[in-house]
Amino acid sequence: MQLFKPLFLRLSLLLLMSLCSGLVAASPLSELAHADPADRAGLITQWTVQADGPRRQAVAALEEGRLFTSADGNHVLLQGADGKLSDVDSGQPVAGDAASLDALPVNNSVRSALEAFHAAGDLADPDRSKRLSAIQALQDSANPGLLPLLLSRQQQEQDSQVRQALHMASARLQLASPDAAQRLSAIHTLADSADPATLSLLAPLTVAASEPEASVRAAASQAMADIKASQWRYNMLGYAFSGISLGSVLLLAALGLAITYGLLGVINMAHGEMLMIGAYASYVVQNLFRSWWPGAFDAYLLAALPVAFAVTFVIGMALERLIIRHLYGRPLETLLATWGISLMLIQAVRMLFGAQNVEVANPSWLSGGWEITPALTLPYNRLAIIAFVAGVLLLTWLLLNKTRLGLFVRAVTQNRRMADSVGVPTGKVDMLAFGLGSGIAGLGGVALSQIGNVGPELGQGYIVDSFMVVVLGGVGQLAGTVTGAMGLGIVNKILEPSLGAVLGKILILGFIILFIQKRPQGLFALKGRVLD
Amino acid sequence: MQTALSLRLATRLGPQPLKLAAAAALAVLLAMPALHLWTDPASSLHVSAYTLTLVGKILCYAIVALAMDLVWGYTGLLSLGHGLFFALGGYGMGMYLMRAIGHDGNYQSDLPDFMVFLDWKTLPWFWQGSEHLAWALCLAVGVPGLLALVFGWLAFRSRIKGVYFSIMTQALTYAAMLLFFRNETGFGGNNGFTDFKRILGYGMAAPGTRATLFLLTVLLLIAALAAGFWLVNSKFGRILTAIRDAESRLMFCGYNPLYYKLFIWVASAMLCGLAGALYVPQVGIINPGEMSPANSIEIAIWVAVGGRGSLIGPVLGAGFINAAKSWFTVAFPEYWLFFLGGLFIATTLFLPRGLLGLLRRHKEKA
Amino acid sequence: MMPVTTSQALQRESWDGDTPASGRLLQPGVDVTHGQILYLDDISVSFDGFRALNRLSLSIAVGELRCIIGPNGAGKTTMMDVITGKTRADSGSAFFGQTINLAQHSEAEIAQLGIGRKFQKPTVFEAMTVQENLELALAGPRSVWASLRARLSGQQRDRIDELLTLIRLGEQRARLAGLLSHGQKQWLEIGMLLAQEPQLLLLDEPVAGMTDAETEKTAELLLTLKGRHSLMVVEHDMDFIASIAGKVTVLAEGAVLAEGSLQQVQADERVIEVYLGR
Amino acid sequence: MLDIQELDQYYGGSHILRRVSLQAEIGQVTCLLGRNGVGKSTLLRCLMGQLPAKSGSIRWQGEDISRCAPHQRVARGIAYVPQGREIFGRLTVEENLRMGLARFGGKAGREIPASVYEMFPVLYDMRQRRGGDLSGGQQQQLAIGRALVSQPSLLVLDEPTEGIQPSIIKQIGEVIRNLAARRDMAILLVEQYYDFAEALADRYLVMSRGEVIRSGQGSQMASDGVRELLAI
Amino acid sequence: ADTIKVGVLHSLSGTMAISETSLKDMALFAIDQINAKGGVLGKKLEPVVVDPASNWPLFAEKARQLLSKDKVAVTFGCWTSVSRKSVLPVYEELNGLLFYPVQYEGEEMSPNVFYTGAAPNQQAIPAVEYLMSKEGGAAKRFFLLGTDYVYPRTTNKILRAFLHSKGVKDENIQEMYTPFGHSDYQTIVGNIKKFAAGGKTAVISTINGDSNVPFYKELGNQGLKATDVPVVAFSVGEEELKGIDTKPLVGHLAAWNYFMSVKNPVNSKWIADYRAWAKKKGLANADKLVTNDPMEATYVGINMWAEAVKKAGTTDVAAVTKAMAGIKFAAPSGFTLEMDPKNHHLHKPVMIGEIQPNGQFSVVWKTKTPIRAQPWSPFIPGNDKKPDTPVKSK
Ligand SMILES: Nc1ncnc2c1ncn2[C@@H]1O[C@H](COP(=O)(O)OP(=O)(O)OP(=O)(O)O)[C@@H](O)[C@H]1O
Ligand SMILES: Nc1ncnc2c1ncn2[C@@H]1O[C@H](COP(=O)(O)OP(=O)(O)OP(=O)(O)O)[C@@H](O)[C@H]1O
Ligand SMILES: NC(N)=O
Ligand SMILES: [Mg+2]
Ligand SMILES: [Mg+2]
Repeated sequence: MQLFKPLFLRLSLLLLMSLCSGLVAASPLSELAHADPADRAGLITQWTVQADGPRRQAVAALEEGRLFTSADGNHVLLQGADGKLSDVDSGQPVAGDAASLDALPVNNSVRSALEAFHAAGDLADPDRSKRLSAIQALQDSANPGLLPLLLSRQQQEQDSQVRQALHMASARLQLASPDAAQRLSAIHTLADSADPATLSLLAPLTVAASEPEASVRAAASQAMADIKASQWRYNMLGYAFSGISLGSVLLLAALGLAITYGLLGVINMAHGEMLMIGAYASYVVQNLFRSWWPGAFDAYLLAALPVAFAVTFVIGMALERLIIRHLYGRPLETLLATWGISLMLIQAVRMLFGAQNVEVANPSWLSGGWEITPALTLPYNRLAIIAFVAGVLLLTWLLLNKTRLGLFVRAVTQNRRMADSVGVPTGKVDMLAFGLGSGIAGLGGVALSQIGNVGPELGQGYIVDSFMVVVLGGVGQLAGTVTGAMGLGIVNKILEPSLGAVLGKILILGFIILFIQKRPQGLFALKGRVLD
Repeated sequence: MQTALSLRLATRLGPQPLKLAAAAALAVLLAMPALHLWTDPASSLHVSAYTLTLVGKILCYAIVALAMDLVWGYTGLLSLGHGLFFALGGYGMGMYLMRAIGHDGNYQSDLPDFMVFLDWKTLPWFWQGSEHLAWALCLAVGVPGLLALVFGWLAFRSRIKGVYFSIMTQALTYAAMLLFFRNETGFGGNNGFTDFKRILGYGMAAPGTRATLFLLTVLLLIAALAAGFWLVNSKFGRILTAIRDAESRLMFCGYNPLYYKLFIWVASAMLCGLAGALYVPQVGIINPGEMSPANSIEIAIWVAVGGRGSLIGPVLGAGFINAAKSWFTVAFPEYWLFFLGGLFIATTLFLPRGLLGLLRRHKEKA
Repeated sequence: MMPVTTSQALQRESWDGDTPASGRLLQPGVDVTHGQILYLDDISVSFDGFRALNRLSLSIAVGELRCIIGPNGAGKTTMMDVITGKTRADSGSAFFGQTINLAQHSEAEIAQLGIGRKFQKPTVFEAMTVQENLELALAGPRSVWASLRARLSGQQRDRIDELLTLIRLGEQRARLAGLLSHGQKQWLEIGMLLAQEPQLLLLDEPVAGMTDAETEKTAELLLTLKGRHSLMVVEHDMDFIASIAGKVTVLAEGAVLAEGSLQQVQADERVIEVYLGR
Repeated sequence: MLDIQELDQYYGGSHILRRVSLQAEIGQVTCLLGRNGVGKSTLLRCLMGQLPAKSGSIRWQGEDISRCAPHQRVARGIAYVPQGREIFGRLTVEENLRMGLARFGGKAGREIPASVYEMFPVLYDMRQRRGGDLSGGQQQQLAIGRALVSQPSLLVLDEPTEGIQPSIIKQIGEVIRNLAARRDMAILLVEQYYDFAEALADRYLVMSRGEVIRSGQGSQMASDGVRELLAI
Repeated sequence: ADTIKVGVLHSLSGTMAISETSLKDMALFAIDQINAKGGVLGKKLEPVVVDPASNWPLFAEKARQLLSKDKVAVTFGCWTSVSRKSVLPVYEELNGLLFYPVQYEGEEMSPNVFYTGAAPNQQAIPAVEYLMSKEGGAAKRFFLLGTDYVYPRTTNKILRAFLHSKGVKDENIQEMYTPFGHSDYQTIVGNIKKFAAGGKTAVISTINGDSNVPFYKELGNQGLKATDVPVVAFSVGEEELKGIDTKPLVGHLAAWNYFMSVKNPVNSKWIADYRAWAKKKGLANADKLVTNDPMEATYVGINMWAEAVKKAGTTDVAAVTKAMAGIKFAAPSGFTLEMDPKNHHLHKPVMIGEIQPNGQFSVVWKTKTPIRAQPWSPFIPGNDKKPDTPVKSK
């Protein structure tokens, strides 16, 4: 199919040219304006290699949305810099308001043609990264007319990486060369490609119907095998990454619970809502930045962290003071009361912010990803979450094991009355500990706002998983929580491609049920008499 | 221990005056189907189909709450997965009802509609025989029972208890929900089963069918209560409470808690299954949403609000909460979650022994 | 699930009735042809590398009342845990009679076989009344089915009354066990143990927290049991030991340090050194 | 000194303490005796604030502490060894001891005085083990150690010899005697073990059914017939 | 009674609240508007709002309550097909009247329901035709990704048959389903990338509800651009886009019968009136509220019903049903829509829009005139025998 494409393009170009030659005086602008919507992209592609001033202006007018269909639908109007409208053919000013007219649509095909159009100009740009992305864009547009341009740039290019990229891009075009030797050398070049799309370019060269030369066919098959092998390695890397990434999301959701449930013994069904409030805190901070410091917008997330922590910390303390305090020693009752709290928090948020999800934008430094190969991109937001989790984890660990508060918290959980009787202000400790667990959940919420939905029900989606993680790891065991989360994440991602998301998850739950058989108290269980 | 003590204190307070009220409630329930069938719709005594199905539904919930209380209130096993057994029972009945639609579905096929849109040509093996109500009822009771047996055996054998048990049951129902959400599983996916036409040849919407189903539900509730009373007042019941309060001590008395837990657990699951089987024809739909962890938590809440460790309590709780829910969602659609949430908090804070405790305290004072 | 060795007729036999040396001693199923009811052979138990029992060997004769003393942490409670199945030995074997390997039985089965235990920390069913505690402990079939049909017989009722008088909790019979004082719980647990009518009684510090007068009572009680039951008593109260003692075993660091009459061990330098003090 | 006046306490309907009055002087060992279930532990729990007293007053060094929370009483120098040990099972031995330092801030709150380990060497050997894994007697030693590290001026002990081997009981007896001899600490000891109590008591009180029925000088216990009072 | 009761049956809590809450608001707005003009038959409309809480059995219960207790003359409600299927028996049994405002899979035609959303031939099929056209990028491979329930399954079944008829082979079609609320699309987006390596690919998304947000975020972050692999969605409107940063998504598509961005006087006035009303009611963010296709369908439905009642002179279901046939209404989409005289479905224009950085869609293609609905898709075998008029199921 790919082989036909250039042919098809060439034919349509021919057709277009003959059409154009008919309309002797047609300016590029009116040519573009009157082109059939389906052909507009082709026209721009054709112009890519022969861009001149008027054509550039015409393209710019389309791109900037300054071309409108007139109200009667028969004319195309251009909006000048002064906002006035004029007919593209006659140049006559026309009365009317652009706001009520439909602009000529810039659809995907036009947009990619535009990209290539600009890229051709950028090939000589002094900025190396711009040159690289230009090559990428041109390679995607697969315009055979570009070959001479690419080859000549290859001669002039100083940077070896850019030269290599040009080499690859021209090799793709050379696959269609009538010269078998050239095809062969192109295949050898492409064998090193990390882009899986190369496979579909090579595929026609392996069958006799489209490739007469046997040696070329053999080379193409070999190249495909090479590419597949390298793809496999990237796949594995991808699985590992997404496993760890899912693991850290789970961990983030479970960490606060490891404190409120693992240590305080409060089955906190409102834990998810703390995540949710944390996420809404980032939403609010984001909006404040939008309206007050738009210049510093990218920093909003950093500001959201302390805010989310503070808000959930305070809410957590208040809940402890008002409700949970009265339920210590009645763990199962805490489940009911916190479930009630959770319902109320959800509804409160729904009434404050609406039932619909709210938009939380990734700051630009978290948008996009680190492209390892065209097939494998590690999104920045997920990378950031992994790092963030590590940080929060370290803090939590220090707090619990290296501070007196941590010691007191653990003592109070085990024997409240006695802790009081050795001099621990249990009320304060409970409050701080619950606030802390909630605060950590709030921090988690900030991170979750970067990868998923922010809506009143955000927390509900994490509650089962969080409990599973804490239980699998062993209640009260931070190391267990980490292992549990990472284990679940990675196993999940290994199973998902073959079984699908749902069956994989079911299998894991079944596996956990069986696993707990062997270690009823979790991965990192306490042993010994302590349990009686 | 604190809870165990107060629980026990709760159960020891005499339920005598409550019995009168219970008997009155029973009489009303038994009269309802008659009032539905034989009074003039315009008369103030008439019980509408709406009321009848609503109350019927709540009664099914009450049975579930009772089943839950046997394992939680008495045995100390907080199951966060009881909704699963209920739903499985419902699916068993639902299979029959789907088959009973016959050719009257959208596609006028032998197969249920959802199989048609999945392009299935034959009935999967586990649907065999579901055209017989008796077999469907066996499934409705047997499948939850079997699942409970296997899961319970695994869990109790390795002495999983307390929160571990709760979380595992939650995971179980969650896994089942995910499984049933898949269309390939063969139970209609997210849609579940609905649009039933008839049961044993009687139209689903016929007043007689409604009244009969309702009556059966009331009878099942009475039977369950009676069996429950007998169980918890036997030595078996005392062993259950001993398991709740000091399981390891019981072992050194020579009792193997495994079989006791398994017995009550399976019995409870089967009772739920039966309740589910009666629920589906009355509400007219069953889908995996019934298996969501939130539903199962709610069951626990009915029990807690009503008063755990007594038999009337859960029935009361299920009735009260669901009635309140039905009313609040109409009267204050936007605020009902606040009311509901506040109710849970208030009961746990101020009524540790549930509504029943409140009634009893009232009696004591009087 | 059926009790392994119980015979109803024999069980009904009251422990302080007038048929001496019958019943439990000759209970079918436990082979005591060599006169020993319990053998511990070369038992070791360690926790995270710490050896709580170190190649411990010990045996108890039928009808014997054996006192075990030894420093805190010597492994006395751990030994009882091994016998009752609560802790599994790393190596070595524990036999009940000649033939029953205790390692192959669960806690419940071991209790049904006829080994009863009183814990160091009194453990009773706190949410049940004193009387109900005794009822549950009362000897009888332990199956689910039996429990569904069980009715208290007149004989059993009498037995409970008897026990209540014995443990002086008659007035408290309808109180919840959780409301008893520490010492009262000790007594209740002893009562439950008796109700269970085991062949071998393991008592872990039965008089801790009792007044001297009560200690004497307990001693008397144990002496009446001796001969018809086999007993193993762990205590730190030397006066109490003196009032009941036949043979005394001293455990230290998980192994037998000395064995003999009370006078013998009290005179043993090593025992004085690690346990009695000077 | 400690001055308890006319304390009343109920569990539900039952009257457990009936107008109990008790004094404990600094530098003295005050022994409280009585049969099982007469309310000794209940009295101590009221003193610690674990159970709020229904009526009556508790004054410590002249200050009324009846309304204070337990940790506030600890802050005023009261330490408690409860019946049944109540150590923190999942904390290590060392952490348990550090819990005893809860009333101190800063460095003093972190460092465990070496003297405890001298008194109970086994605690040093097991300092990294979890408290719950210790044997009964070891736990009892830990509970006493935990109370002592808080350097109390009123030490309240509920049957501290329960489950402890004879040699260590002797040792504990000596410790108590020495502490009393320092003359900066009041010691309130509940004991069933008559000989032990008699050997230590400067003053004694006997309780029965929630009431103090006899009290006097420790040296006169035998002549006052206390042993008979405790008999059944 | 001096009012006419009108039921509003949309989830205000639970997972579907995200989408349905705005439909409730729209229904109340439309009712207020009609009342402001004097109501119908000289009576005011009185809305009865209930919350079935995204719980399908509760939908059935609430429907029964609306019909038998509140005795509403008509109900506007439901979003998901499963909720509609659960209330359908109730409406048929009690002979009520339901207006259903959301695009759906067809395969249904009840005399008690008016369908004001699109049938597959008014949305899905034209969208795929566009993708296959040169203008739409000439896609050769199709990745059908949906939420696992009847609407996506049936729609994809129809699309597969349609693609077959266009000569697309099965190896060039991949179908995949995720559960409601699924939120981890790492693996799936990775799969799409791999699939797309095999030739020009388009993704056809029937993901419903809030799964869309994580899906699109992952799409953006993994760098899958619309120019490479366009995604066309059938259940993503302006409301759903509010939760997403749309900059990386520019160019991905949606097919609907209305977009908020269409320029015509009816639409501008509608949006302005709605916002003014919302402001008066104190709704959050009133001046930034968006409109979308199901809201338009709700609005059209209510107005058509009011017209029909006037025409019939009664709210009686049979009479109103008869009067509905052929009723016309100048809709915000810029077209005058007509209720088909026979099949209870609207004639609707089809529009395809591309996502813009501001969260709106720009229309890149649309039909010249409204299209008649084919609830019984010809791509499902056996449907040619279906009657073109609604029949009550037995
Ligand atoms: N689970 C465990 N983990 C670690 N150490 C343990 C565990 N169980 C027991 N130990 C140790 O094993 C030793 C023996 O304990 P055991 O309770 O058997 O002593 P004991 O002889 O009963 O002492 P006491 O007279 O004080 O009751 C003690 O040192 C104890 O700390
Ligand atoms: N939580 C409680 N609720 C009700 N009654 C209780 C409670 N705790 C103890 N009692 C009762 O109070 C009385 C006094 O108990 P307390 O524990 O003070 O006795 P004691 O003198 O310390 O006895 P011992 O020597 O056995 O420790 C006992 O009769 C006991 O049954
Ligand atoms: N009809 C739908 N979107 O379910
Ligand atoms: Mg011991
Ligand atoms: Mg005491």
